[in-house]
Amino acid sequence: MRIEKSVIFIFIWTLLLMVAIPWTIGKVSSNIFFEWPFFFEVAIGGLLAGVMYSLVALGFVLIFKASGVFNFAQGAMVLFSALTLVGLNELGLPMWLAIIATLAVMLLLAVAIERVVLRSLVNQEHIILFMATIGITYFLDGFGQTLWGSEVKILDLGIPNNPGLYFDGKILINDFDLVAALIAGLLVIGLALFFQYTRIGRALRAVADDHQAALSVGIPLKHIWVIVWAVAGIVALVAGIMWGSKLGVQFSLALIALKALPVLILGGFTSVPGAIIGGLIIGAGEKLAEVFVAPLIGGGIEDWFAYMLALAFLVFRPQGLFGEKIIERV
Amino acid sequence: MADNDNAFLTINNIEVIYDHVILVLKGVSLEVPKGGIVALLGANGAGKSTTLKAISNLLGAERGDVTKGSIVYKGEKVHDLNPADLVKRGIVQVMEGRHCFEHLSIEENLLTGAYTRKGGRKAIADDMKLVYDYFPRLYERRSSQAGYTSGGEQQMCAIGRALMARPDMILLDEPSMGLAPQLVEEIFEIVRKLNQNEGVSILLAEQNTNIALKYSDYGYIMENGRVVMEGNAKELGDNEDVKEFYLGISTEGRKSFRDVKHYRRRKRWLT
Amino acid sequence: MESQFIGSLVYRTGPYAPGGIPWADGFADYIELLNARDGGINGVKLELEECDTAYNTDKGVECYERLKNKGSTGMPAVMPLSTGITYALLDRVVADKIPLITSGYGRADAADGRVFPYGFVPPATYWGGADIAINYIASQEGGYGNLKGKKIALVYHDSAYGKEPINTLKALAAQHGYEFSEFPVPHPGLEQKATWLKIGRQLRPDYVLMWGWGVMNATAIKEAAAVGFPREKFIGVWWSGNDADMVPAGDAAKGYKSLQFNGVGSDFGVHKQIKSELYAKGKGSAKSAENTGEVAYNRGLQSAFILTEALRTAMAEFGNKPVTGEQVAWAMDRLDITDARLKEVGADGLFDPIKLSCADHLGKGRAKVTQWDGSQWVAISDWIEPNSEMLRSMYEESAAAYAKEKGITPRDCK
Amino acid sequence: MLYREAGEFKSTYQADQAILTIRQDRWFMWALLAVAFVLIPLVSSEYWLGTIMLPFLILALAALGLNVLTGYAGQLSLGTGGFMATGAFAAYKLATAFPELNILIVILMSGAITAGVGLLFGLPSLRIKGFYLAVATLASQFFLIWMFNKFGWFTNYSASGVISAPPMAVFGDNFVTGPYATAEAKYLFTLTLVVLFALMTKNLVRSNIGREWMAVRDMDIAAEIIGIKMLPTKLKAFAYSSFLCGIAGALWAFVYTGSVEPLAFDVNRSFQILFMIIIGGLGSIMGAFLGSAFIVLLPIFLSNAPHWVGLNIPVDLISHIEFMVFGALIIFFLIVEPHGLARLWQLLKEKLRLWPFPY
Amino acid sequence: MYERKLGDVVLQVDGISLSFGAMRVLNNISFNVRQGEIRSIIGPNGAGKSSMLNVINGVYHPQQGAITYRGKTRDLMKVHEAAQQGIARTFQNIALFKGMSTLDNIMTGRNLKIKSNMLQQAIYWGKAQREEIEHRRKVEEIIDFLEIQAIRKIPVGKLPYGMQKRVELGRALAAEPDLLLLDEPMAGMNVEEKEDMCRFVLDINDEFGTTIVLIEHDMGVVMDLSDRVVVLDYGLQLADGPPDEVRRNQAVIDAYLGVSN
Ligand SMILES: Nc1ncnc2c1ncn2[C@@H]1O[C@H](COP(=O)(O)OP(=O)(O)OP(=O)(O)O)[C@@H](O)[C@H]1O
Ligand SMILES: Nc1ncnc2c1ncn2[C@@H]1O[C@H](COP(=O)(O)OP(=O)(O)OP(=O)(O)O)[C@@H](O)[C@H]1O
Ligand SMILES: [Mg+2]
Ligand SMILES: [Mg+2]
Repeated sequence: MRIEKSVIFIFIWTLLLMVAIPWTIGKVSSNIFFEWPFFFEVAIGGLLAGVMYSLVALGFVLIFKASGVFNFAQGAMVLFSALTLVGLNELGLPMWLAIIATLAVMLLLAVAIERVVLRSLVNQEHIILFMATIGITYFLDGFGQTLWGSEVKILDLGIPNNPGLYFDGKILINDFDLVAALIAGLLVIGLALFFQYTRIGRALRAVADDHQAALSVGIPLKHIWVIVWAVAGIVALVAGIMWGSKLGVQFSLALIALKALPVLILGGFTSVPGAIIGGLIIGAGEKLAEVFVAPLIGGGIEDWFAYMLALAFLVFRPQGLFGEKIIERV
Repeated sequence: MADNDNAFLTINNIEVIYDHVILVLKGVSLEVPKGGIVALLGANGAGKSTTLKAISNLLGAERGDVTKGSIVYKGEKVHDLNPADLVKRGIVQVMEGRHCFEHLSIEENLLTGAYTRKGGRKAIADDMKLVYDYFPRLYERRSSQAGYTSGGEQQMCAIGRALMARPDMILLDEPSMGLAPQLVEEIFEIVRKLNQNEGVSILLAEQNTNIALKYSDYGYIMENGRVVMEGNAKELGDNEDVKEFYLGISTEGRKSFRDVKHYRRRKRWLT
Repeated sequence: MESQFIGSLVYRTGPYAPGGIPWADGFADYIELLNARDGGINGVKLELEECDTAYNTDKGVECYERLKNKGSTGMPAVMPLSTGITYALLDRVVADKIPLITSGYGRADAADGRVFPYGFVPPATYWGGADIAINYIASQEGGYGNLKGKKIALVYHDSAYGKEPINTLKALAAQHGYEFSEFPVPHPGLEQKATWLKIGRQLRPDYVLMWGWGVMNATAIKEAAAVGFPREKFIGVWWSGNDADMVPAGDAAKGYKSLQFNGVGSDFGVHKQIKSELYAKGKGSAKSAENTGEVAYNRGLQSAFILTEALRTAMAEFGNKPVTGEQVAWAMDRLDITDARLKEVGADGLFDPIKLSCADHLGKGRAKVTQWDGSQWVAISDWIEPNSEMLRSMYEESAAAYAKEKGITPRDCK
Repeated sequence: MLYREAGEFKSTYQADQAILTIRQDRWFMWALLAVAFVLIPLVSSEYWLGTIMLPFLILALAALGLNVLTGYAGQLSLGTGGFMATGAFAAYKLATAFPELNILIVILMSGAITAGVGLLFGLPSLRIKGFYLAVATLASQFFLIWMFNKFGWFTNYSASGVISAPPMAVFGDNFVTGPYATAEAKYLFTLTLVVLFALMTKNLVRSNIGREWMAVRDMDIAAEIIGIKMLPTKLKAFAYSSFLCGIAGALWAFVYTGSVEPLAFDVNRSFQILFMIIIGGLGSIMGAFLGSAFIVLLPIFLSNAPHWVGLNIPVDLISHIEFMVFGALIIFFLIVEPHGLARLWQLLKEKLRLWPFPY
Repeated sequence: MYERKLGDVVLQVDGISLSFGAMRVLNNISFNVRQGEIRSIIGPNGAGKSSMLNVINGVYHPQQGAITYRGKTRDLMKVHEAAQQGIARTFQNIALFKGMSTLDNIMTGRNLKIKSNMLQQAIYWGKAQREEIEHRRKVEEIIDFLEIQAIRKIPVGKLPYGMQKRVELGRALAAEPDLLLLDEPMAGMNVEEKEDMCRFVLDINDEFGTTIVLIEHDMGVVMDLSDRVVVLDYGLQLADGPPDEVRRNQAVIDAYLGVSN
């Protein structure tokens, strides 16, 4: 990956502002409590929370990269995979077997989506494909709940969730978040390698540019799509496991997609590393804002702040930090 | 052309409909012999591109459908095969209007052309060198994003990309469009070379009738979704009507574009 | 004999289904119990129809309109089970003359029956709930006098519902001298790290109250654990005290407290009857008889109980046949659920007695404090009565403002 | 041939530029209007008028607004809910601050205020495009809802943050809001507004500004080269679109539900309206109505259907099946015709024109 | 050959250099265009011809050099300003508005001439309607002129390539430009269609006195039509002069024409 100068520039500015604004407000306003250890605690907490968003954003990136489809169903896939996993586990399958079985289910799902939906909509405009994924969302939400019910289910993989004190007990970090960050990191490295070192990676980008031309050079769209949707399904399962052990497996899991969207546009729709960097910036940014800025204006600003932050980045780089440049020419 | 045993590709009386309502091809039959170069001529909107897309099965992507007739390639009906399988079997199409992958660099574009190839990195690298030899301009621009290259460069890229698949048969849709005169000749020379050295069969839709007839063995003239005339390239080139309407040579020889009469209407074989 | 139609707006699907399912089961089971055991009320069979709102206001309105004219007399009362739907129905029920019964949610000022002839809020309101929570904290600290200088925080769902207790808590803060701070959590509340770092690491309050909903509850409890805030000092309103919210929080929920306007567990007569009349015969609504003790289930029972008692009262006046909404409203104005009556149905200790009047649409408004012991709720206090005097004037003030805005002339309750 | 345009010659450009150039279409439209204004109020129950037709019309208006922005001007937006909320709260503030204002004026003014807000949030569209813009417009969605929720001024400091419409009449005591408004009055009032705005929108899109919008949508750089200024053109689209959405929001809060909290206009509302225009047909006036009908009516139909045929299925199962069928139908219609129901309707007409020949 | 009298210089291109990153696309290019002439730009693929047009109508901003149009040396120009100054163009890769009909596409060409405001258009009465009809009349003239009556109401996306090129020309004409830039208007056409197109170009030039800058790869067309030809070769200016002179220029033959011409 070649990193442009402007990206580094924006990056440094972001870091500076993230430190400077809370610090200034802390100095100026008596309402706001600013202390370095606390600042770092919030920042680290934010970074780790951001990684959790990245997990979901990654699924979006994969599918967008491969077909130019904005997959609205990613949230539903997270829910569906988690429901299936817990449901199978409750049926008596040991956890490891349930995970394997769920992977198989996600693969089947990918095949079905390709067969039924994508194949018939080759070469359509992106917005149409987007709408089709909305159809998939409704279907999956209904299907998952018909199969497994709407009650809350517990998903416990035994990931520790204890407050740990670090740096002489000054900074509190949650073990669970560290585990999540580790997993997300591994996932990103794996996916980045997959895209970099296989010819599929290149083919995916070709498909995203022009379905018809991709067909004409012999790229088997259907295989590609099955692969990508299956990988996105796996990523959804990982996200489902992490978020599910945090929140319990319930319908609300589908809503985390909304937290992943700002991450997605900030990082760029087409970039795997972008999803992580975006997650880190959004996570840290929104937490710092909520803690150090929000009390001045009433609180609860996290959600729109994340979007506004992403918007601010887009004004400088309309394709996101690492997204592919939008080509416009006559 | 009479029934031919070494017919490589036979199209039998196909009908094509877009959007379930718009009938575009109304019974087109044609044949490409093994190792032949066949030209498909005709005015704008005659259905040349549609015919080519029907063969390579790219119609589906435009909501078009072959509703009647058959397409036989190497003795096998290929109507139901998807485009990727067709490429594997050796038919590759260069689409009209360039269709490069604009976010990929020229070199990456060429590499995607080799997607179905099994030969290993070495063979691909050799072919790439060959393409660059044909089009030195592409070599200069190899790391630019295709979306930012000039119209002619994109056209070269599209043709080069198709060559990377090592096809047995190429469907060329208006290869000369937007290319400099020198390059047009070169491209047709390349086509001829491929044909002669590697036995690649070629079906060519072209507006530049002059050069198309010069390089092909046989030609079909289409109008309004039907084939209205066919014959050896030589014969076609000598036909008075073809001369006047497709080659722009009237009995008095070539006229200046400045002197074209107003209100002269084209003769129609069909009305 | 014609049967009495009962329409029930439930949410067995959607993001809040985990809390909605037990309520709907409790409601349906109680109605079925009456049918199975007594053949309905006074010989009038009860016919229940559910409509799923998915906690969505649009759907709720559609459900209401769909059900309101069903049966021979229409829907006798509506319990929308959502603040949004409640607000959307406020005007409609007046025109349709159907009582709107919101138990433990909706507009607190509907306690003033003069302005809200068709609005009823027994057995408790949020404002009362806030007062009860402070009352409980005071008792823990050894009296209201010790509240001075204490820090009490409120974590709330940033919506109409979540904002309800704020005014009360502020008024009480002014009165008792505790420091009050608010922490809104944007809907749906999947992520609360920043909020809890502020609370647990910066403010470090003595008590935290919660007006949360759905997935927000479990997340809050987990985050409280993550910053090491003691769960014993963390008290939620009844909607933050469902079994379904504690389950995903796991160990972190142990010690967490919650207000409830009904008793907990299934050791009551009414449960025994439900088990023997319904579940033993394979007729219950819930997945299994074990689910019958969940607090949300008991709340459903209670709602059904209040409604059927009102039906009884109405029939006593208008005859033993299906009654209309208007007649039920008349009955609600005179609803009197006594201790004796509760004993009779096997619900003493499960529900609090309720006595309503034309002007008072609330009753005593009492609630208990319960604590999660890791697997179930345990009551740790008796019924606590809120400061009725202060609240009454707040209700009336707010109702008057509403009447002014809407151009309503309050009815005379003399 | 059941349907044809042959034999109808237009001798003036005016006739050729009429909205419906084919006689059958004109008849059809008049008949439709007659049904809408006369027949439906006569025969429909209160449930149909007040619970189905009203939200259908109001959401169709919002969809019309979004269709101008997304379907015609090509600016994908997910801020519709926020703009509807703006309309609702503006109407509330106006109606309570100036009780003597007529409801029509209140509604139009709230539309105008929303147009101003829309203008502001349209600014980033100059640089940001496509799905990036869609997600970026969520910023306005979340921000506006947060703002109305947070600042008591918008709700006249009501404790709960819920606004409710005072009773208001168009003239005399023809109440269209509040408890004494009849379903018929509400319906006819809304219908009139919606029809007028649909006509106005049609006029806009067939005039110069509409062509400019479409030009920007289809190829912005070429549009710019032929002299269309990006900023004013896009901003006009944002303003007009939010104008309509604002009015729809005001109608929703005042005429339909009578009282709302900001969450009634949350992001799901934005998605809902976007679905409508995609299913109905991007860049089509009729599409907004068809889409709204699809999204509003279908779920109601699906949840009622088992009852009608006498099946007794538990409500949760009905809901789940409803979701599945709804999703499947969306996919089905897209596969049949990706360009929406409006296009499907057109194709049907084309088939009729050729009938009885297949093509 | 015609002897045509050329008017004053309307457009002066002075030492233009344009690069994208390290890539030099135009290198010190200077030429002028006179009133009423047909000026061609030719050169191999990637020579920078289209880029030159983009510079002239303000899409690309050159790093060096100046452009003087109608006696005014322009500053950095916004894209939409070219149309206001009477410069219209067609594009190499067709840039029509795909979702709109032929009629609407051509009508957009008149956008600068429409004065009614949004409210009037919304009501569609009085001024807006009058204007609409008046411009429609003008557009119909163009449609007649280009002989595309039959496709008036068809969405341009469905038209065959050649027709689209014609519609694009119509859109440019609708603006009644003083200077018309045509980027390969005859690519992908057969001889007969080229003849039609040539006739249109000549008529536009004759009847309206429109100055035309033409890029074309068909040497027959270029040599027959143009008054003067400038030849670019990978950013360099190779030759500039009347067609006959250019045709004989050895450098041009080597770089571009090849032997057969
Ligand atoms: N996707 C489509 N939908 C509907 N009609 C189409 C579609 N594609 C092409 N057509 C129509 O089919 C006819 C034949 O088009 P085709 O592109 O095959 O012509 P062509 O001979 O290749 O012309 P050209 O020389 O201009 O490329 C045209 O009339 C065109 O309008
Ligand atoms: N926006 C851009 N960014 C980067 N490179 C560009 C850009 N525009 C043009 N170029 C490059 O400039 C060179 C000249 O392009 P241009 O389109 O002007 O060529 P042309 O002379 O029109 O060629 P053709 O006859 O093939 O159309 C090409 O090599 C192209 O890749
Ligand atoms: Mg073609
Ligand atoms: Mg060019």
